[in-house]
Amino acid sequence: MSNKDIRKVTTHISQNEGLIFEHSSPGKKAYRLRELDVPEVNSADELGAALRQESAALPEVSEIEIIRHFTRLSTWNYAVDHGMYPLGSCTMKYNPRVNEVVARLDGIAGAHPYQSEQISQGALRIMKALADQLIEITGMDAITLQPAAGAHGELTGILLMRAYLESKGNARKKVLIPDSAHGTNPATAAMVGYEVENLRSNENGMVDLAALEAQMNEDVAGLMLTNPNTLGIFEQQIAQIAEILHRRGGLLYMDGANMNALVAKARPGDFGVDVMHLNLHKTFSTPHGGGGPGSGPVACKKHLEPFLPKPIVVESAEGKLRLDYDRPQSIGRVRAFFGNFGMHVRALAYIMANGPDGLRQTTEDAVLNANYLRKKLEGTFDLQYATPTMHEVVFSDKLQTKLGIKTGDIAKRLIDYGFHPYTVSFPMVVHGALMIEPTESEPLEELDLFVDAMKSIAQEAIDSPELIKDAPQSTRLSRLDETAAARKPILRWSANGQK
Amino acid sequence: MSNKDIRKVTTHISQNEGLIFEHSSPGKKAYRLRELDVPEVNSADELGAALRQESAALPEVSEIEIIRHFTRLSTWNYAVDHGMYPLGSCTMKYNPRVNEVVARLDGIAGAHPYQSEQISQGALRIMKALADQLIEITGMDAITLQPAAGAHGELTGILLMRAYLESKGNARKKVLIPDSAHGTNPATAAMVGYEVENLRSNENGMVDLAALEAQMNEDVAGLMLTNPNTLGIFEQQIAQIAEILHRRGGLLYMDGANMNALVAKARPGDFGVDVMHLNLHKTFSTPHGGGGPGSGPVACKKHLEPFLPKPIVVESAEGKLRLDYDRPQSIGRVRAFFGNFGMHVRALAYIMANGPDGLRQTTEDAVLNANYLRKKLEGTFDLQYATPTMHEVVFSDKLQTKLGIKTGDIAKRLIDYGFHPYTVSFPMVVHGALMIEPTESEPLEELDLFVDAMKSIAQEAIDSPELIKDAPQSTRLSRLDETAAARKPILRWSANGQK
Amino acid sequence: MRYLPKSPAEREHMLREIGVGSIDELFAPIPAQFRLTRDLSIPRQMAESEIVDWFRARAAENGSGYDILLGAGAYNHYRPVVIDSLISRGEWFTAYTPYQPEIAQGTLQAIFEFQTMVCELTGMEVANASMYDGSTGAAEAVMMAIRITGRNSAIIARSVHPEYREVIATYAKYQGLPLTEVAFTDNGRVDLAALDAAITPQTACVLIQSPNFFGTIEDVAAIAEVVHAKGALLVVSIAEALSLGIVRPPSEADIVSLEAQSFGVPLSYGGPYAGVIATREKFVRQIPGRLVGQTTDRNGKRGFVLTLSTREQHIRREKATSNICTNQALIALMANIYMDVYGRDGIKELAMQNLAKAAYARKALGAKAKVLFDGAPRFNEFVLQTEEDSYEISHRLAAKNRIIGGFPLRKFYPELGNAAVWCATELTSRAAIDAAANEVNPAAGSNALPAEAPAAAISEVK
Amino acid sequence: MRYLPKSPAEREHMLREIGVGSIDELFAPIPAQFRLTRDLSIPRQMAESEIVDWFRARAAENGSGYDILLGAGAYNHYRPVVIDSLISRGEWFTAYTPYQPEIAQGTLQAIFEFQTMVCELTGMEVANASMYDGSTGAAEAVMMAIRITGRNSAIIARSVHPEYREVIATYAKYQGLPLTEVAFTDNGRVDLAALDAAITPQTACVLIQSPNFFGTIEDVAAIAEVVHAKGALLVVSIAEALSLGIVRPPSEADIVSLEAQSFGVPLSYGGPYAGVIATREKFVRQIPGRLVGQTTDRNGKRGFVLTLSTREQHIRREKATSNICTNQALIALMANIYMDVYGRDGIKELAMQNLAKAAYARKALGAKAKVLFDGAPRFNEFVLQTEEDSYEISHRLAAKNRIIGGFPLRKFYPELGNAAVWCATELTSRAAIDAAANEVNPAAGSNALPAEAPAAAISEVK
Ligand SMILES: Cc1ncc(COP(=O)(O)O)c(C=O)c1O
Ligand SMILES: Cc1ncc(COP(=O)(O)O)c(C=O)c1O
Repeated sequence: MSNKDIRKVTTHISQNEGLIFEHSSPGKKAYRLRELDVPEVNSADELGAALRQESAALPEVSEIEIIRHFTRLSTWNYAVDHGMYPLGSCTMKYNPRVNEVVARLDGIAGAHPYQSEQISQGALRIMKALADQLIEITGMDAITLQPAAGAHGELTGILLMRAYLESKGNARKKVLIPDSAHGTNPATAAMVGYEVENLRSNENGMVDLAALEAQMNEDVAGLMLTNPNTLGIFEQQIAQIAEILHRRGGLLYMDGANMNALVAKARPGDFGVDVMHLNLHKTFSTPHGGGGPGSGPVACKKHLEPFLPKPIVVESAEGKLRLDYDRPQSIGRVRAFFGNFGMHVRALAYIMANGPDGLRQTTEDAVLNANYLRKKLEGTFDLQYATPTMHEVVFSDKLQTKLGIKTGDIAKRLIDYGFHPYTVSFPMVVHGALMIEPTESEPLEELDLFVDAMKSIAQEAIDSPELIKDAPQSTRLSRLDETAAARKPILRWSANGQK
Repeated sequence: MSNKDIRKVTTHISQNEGLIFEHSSPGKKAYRLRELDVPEVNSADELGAALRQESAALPEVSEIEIIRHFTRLSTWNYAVDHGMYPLGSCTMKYNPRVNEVVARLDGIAGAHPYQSEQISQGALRIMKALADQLIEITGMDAITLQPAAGAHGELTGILLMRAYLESKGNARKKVLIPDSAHGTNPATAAMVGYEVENLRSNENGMVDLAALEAQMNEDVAGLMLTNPNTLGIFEQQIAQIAEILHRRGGLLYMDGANMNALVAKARPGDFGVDVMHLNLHKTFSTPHGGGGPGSGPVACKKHLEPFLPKPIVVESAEGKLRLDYDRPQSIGRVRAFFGNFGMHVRALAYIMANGPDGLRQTTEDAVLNANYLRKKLEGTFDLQYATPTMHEVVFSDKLQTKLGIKTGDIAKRLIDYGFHPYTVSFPMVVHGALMIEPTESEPLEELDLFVDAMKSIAQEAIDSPELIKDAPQSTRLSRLDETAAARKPILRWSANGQK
Repeated sequence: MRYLPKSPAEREHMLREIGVGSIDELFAPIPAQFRLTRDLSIPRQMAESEIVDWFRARAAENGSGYDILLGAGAYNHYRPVVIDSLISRGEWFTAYTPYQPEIAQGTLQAIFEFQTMVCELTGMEVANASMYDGSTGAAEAVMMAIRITGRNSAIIARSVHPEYREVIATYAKYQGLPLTEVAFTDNGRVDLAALDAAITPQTACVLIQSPNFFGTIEDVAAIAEVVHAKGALLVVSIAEALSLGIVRPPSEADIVSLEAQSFGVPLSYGGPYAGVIATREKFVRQIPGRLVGQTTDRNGKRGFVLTLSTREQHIRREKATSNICTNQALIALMANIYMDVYGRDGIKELAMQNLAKAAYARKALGAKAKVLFDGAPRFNEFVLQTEEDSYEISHRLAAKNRIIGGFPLRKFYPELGNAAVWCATELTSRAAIDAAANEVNPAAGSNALPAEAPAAAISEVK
Repeated sequence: MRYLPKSPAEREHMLREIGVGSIDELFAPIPAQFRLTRDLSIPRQMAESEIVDWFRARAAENGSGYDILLGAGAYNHYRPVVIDSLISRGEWFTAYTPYQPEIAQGTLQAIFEFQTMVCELTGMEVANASMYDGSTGAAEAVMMAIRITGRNSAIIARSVHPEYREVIATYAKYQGLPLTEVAFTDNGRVDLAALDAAITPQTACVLIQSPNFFGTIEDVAAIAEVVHAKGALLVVSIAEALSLGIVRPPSEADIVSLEAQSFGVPLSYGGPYAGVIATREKFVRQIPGRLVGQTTDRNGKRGFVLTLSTREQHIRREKATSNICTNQALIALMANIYMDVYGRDGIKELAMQNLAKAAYARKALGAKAKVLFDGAPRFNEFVLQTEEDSYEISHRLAAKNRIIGGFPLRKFYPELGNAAVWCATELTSRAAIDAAANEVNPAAGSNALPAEAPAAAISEVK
């Protein structure tokens, strides 16, 4: 194995660790309860037939074993804290530590969602402040913080569209979705009872206006558009797109997953968007957590406001905040309580840390980083669209496929080079996509290492393709058999099972 | 490299990382100051000639670079949280997380050492509670929490001895120290102006009573004894030892580094010790922190109490606490303020979590673990003394030296097997010592892996000694050249220097 | 800006390399009229210490240190400190969904463990990685039942958390899925006869909650019998996961939707929490969300991967089982750690303590006002009916005793009059319960419950 | 016990393997009469939540949220949150001294960086890994000077922190090292003439502090000239490390002993803090404590190791440069991170803010009482002489304004009458200073300082 060009990583010892169940032994404990200050009760008397007969076979371990277990496991993960994590569309930016601190303050982390408004003014103020600032950032008129993630925001947004159209007398049947869209878009439309109609891209990787004109009609509720789209391309004809939709009574939904390209530089509310969601876990720095929690606020224009989920935080003249449930046209709730409040706290802390100038510089750096990578890597990798891109760039594996190397292989080889791979094979409009989003959080040094790694892999594709096909070779485990996993799924551990 | 027997670790990618200075670029920042709410001043006017002309060349980096830097660096360290850390004499036990939480509570971490006693009652209570409980645990009469570590405790303790003897009219000239003692013991005696006289061990690895009788005289201030000693052996003739010393007006100092073998099972105050130190960072679970902070309280008998450093926390009849500085015979201060208070907090939390039964079980498990290892490894490694051992066991490399393999080599090979090595070449009374202290924190599973690793290495010494001499091979760096480091020391980074 | 790792010189260098004269050129694709030429009107950049101060001030407005006698879907349990200590490692919280298993085995193995524990607790055979929360999980469970059965309506017990019911209604409304409600009886349980009558051949599922919103434990077996007899599925929603430590698991259910908040997740004014859906193996291909499965690498070593992803939106798009993508992984990790801390015995003992506290509270408050729904077992909640308005009582308790009282039911169950659902957990002190008892009906005089067990003697450390 | 990873069955198994019948047999080496046969009389085992509650109660007794106008060797600076976030990784805080460099490069590299930064700040050529604190560091520096010069007495300025002087005295007393004190003049600085007179051929070193205990910055160059002229060494102790951001480094010193507490270390009622000794390269073999040096591995890769350990106790035993073993590594790591956060410009700007706050405070309080030692520059502390007893003022301030006032000097400097040393840092608000000014001499009426600069408008986030 010739890894002389690998400058970013070295191999080092890494602890093995079994499943936590495999450490269990009867009588080990990691807890001690307080002494009971009330009389004990007889559980059989209390519960009768509802008494549990057999204890759940949870592991029996001590505290140090728990610490070691999750410490060891953690060291097997790659993370933003380790280095560049250029998953396109995911905006893997730095997660500021002060966010974590303020979200854990007693009066914040310990607040019960049903405690009275009198003693919830702090929580309500946080939600109100965040709502106000997100409205200013998006240029929209109103917002709900209730959705728990991007897809949940989409659901909420399309429900708003539907409710609005119904109030106009016709919910319509279809939603148009570009072929470059994220899978959550069609899945969402379907959940709201809409048929999905594909809208093709033009040769510049943008919405094909003629196709849109042709497909837009009274059956179409609207268009779900990501802008910049998943190719990283700003839809330059956004005004015309909105106009076509609006002219025929449709609405423009914007998937705001890519707002990291726009914050403080352009506002969807200014370019015709009716309703959109934000991903606080992308643009606003709340951590991805290995797959959540996120938060997907939905902002809309005045005409959709009556339909927002309830409750909404409102402020009295004297500055007292309360929850307004009296919203007769509301689509109802999309989640119990008020959404992922802890993420609201973090997103607000991020906005406060940045201010207007910081947010602008952030967006500029995100776009700068992506364009730097594009410039350095074009030629080495095929660029399907010549159109300028914003915060991410999508290459194709066209040049490498000829050598038998696919985007997924290159991704695995990047692991050996010390990077988390880009997003693989998405968007589907690009052949074997390599979707790269560095975000603003990458130093020049890290970008240059990435460029070197990618170029080096491209060279390996020519010189020693087997290196790539056997990648990764420097990890604890080699490539995993996903087919076998799906063929005969083993989804839980069992004592007398597999080891 | 035949590593088939290595079950505890695998290699995995590990991020490279330069010195923080190597990331510096002018204008990068990780801070933002508050706006000044008072008039700015002209620093030249304020400071005149005292104004600094050239800024200190501290690195200029952003917050994410700091997070990545110290995260990456951290992953190069082995730690208790990774696995067994059997450094003999160091008591690398579990560091409970609740200790860290309570030490960081605002009113505790934010307390100024000179705030008035009225608003320091909580801090004083913590010190008083810890003092009381350590007195009960040691069986001594009085204590100071001021010393910052074990060696600092030794210094304090020997100063107490000296002050006491001086008060009796003769400070005496020498301190006896067994050949098995830790280096801090003689270094300490020297710092207090005593000559060090070596006391040899008998064939059982204990103090040679006859030698003690012979060496003890009116010139000898006392004996610094570690008990159990650094061989893990309890000095069975401790009563006689104390008697010999006391009979001739000397004092018995106990180095309490090995109290993990005794807590709740035997008390130094009961077996004749006059003064001793504790290592809160060993026995009482405060973290070692990569080399401190520790805390080294010194407990003593009544006759030494007047000489303790000042201040001492005292309690009034109404339960109000205050600092007593009025101690005319005190040796004075050994440290500003009140010692490593944050470590007092942690040690107290540990004692509270354990209670009498927990502490006893802890000690029993520590001794059980060490004896289990001894049993499993004797035969494979040479045991210089047949005497039973307590919380640690010291083998020698006698069997392996014949094959050209030394304790230091075995230690390096253990790293490949996924363990932190034992303490190498100490105590000096054992030829090529392998000093192993598992502590109570090791599960049986981890002990068995250690035994297998040690046996496997012993076999390698026979079959393939080069494996051992080239170890470690699975780490980021191979063996480091310590000779070169000392020959031409490079003790700081410089911009136009070495890279 | 302190998070940005670039110096001015580096920015200049990069622009030169790209071949543009200024950063503005990179924003040229945005039509000029849409480019923002002013500062956003948001607060200026703040120092870290200012941010901390601002949130501390908000936290203080929320008031902390109250005794909480309120549950209603969000439970105040002690959170072992190891949870935050562990999840604060960047390797956990700054990683993405484990798409690249070779460098995400930590997350994958942890989810696999979580799935196992949820199966153990609920008596189900498979569980997913997580859903947003209990309310959306319940809605997704209903949709799952619809997919499985091919039927298109659902019955929801009126004793299910009202906000869960609202969420289900929102999800169902625009998909043309009729929902009907089934009532509860005098003992707070689902009215079996009414249920039997309500199920039609179009009923895909019946969704109940146990312990239900009143704290009453449903007779799951009996309900299952009725439901299954009509070919419908039974979905059991569980908002108080800790109940499973001592309460019979709903093994007769077809789908269980669990809210895991009780397992070490901060109340955090309602979120983030974590839902999870568990079901029978035969339904696994209809489950929404992520699933982690065991497999091997090329050398035969055990490893874990995301699996059965053909159910999911990124593969199946509009035909996916759900649109869910980001879920609540880090919260599921908290729950995993929590279950490890308590383990087999601890979870039971802890549940026993909740049972005892709630029994005491029921007696203490019941001596002053009327406890509803006697006649069926409860876990750590119960309903108290008072003369006085429930909100008044809560306000008085908060102001006078720094106690957060029960959840007033009037808004959702006007038929119950002045009633509220109260909760006692292991963190509820006897003193707080006694104080609350004295306030729920001051006219009745001071609490007269005999002190059967003396307050446990917590050794004074001094 | 929840920290112990053994089940009863495992303990039995191990005893069997060892070949003993019971655990007691393993304790047989302890003579029977010394074996404890009772429980220790300490509080019973407590639940984690009880421990947290107990310490919260203690924390509350200490009172938090006070404005601190007190320094005197322990400074209240803002601690960037990344510090605790990073040092809380087990890899940092649960590791030992880096004896095995191949698995301790993290700790070693961090110390190497710390040594470099300390050199940069102090103007010295080498620095060690850390000492216990500033007071013991000062004592060790004196002993180091004695070893270097072969002389055996030392002169300590009276303006050095009184507790540091006490520590030095304790260290020196029993080694027969005579110490003498040198006075300060009207401007608070060392009396140069007196110093010149005091130095004898047996004077190994002169130890001063700058800024000294009164906050006054010494004229290090002038002092160095006097000291060096007599062949003695100059040791400079620095208790307020942040001063180095704006104050000329003591480059003329031979040894600098720095207390690094200001650099991100919590006040924590006096410790743990971290001292560090820096000196010239030629004296490196006399430095106490750990040193990390750069080297290479067998493949020529850069790495770091503990070095020059022949100075240390574990090799040199009674001939070692010091008995120090465990030092304050984790605290030095905090300081390293702190210096990275502020960096070249930040440390200066932050020092400027301290300068401005203290200047304001000096004016505000000076309008009501007498500021001593005018005529020499100060950093963030100054001495205020009042009519009223300093303790009375402090008590009133604490009770009435939740302000912690200056350190009363009477105990150590009776000659100064009712004087106290006050401190203002970047965390001291103008409002607190104004409030304090109004209290130091209530008779003088309300503060009349004109509001030259308006209080900075912190954007209201609402
Ligand atoms: C373009 C786009 N839309 C929607 C989503 C879904 O967001 P979430 O994962 O928060 O549900 C994603 C997430 O990756 C996305 O990239
Ligand atoms: C036996 C013994 N004595 C003394 C010490 C010194 O303790 P410290 O490092 O806390 O100064 C040690 C530390 O390793 C030791 O093992």
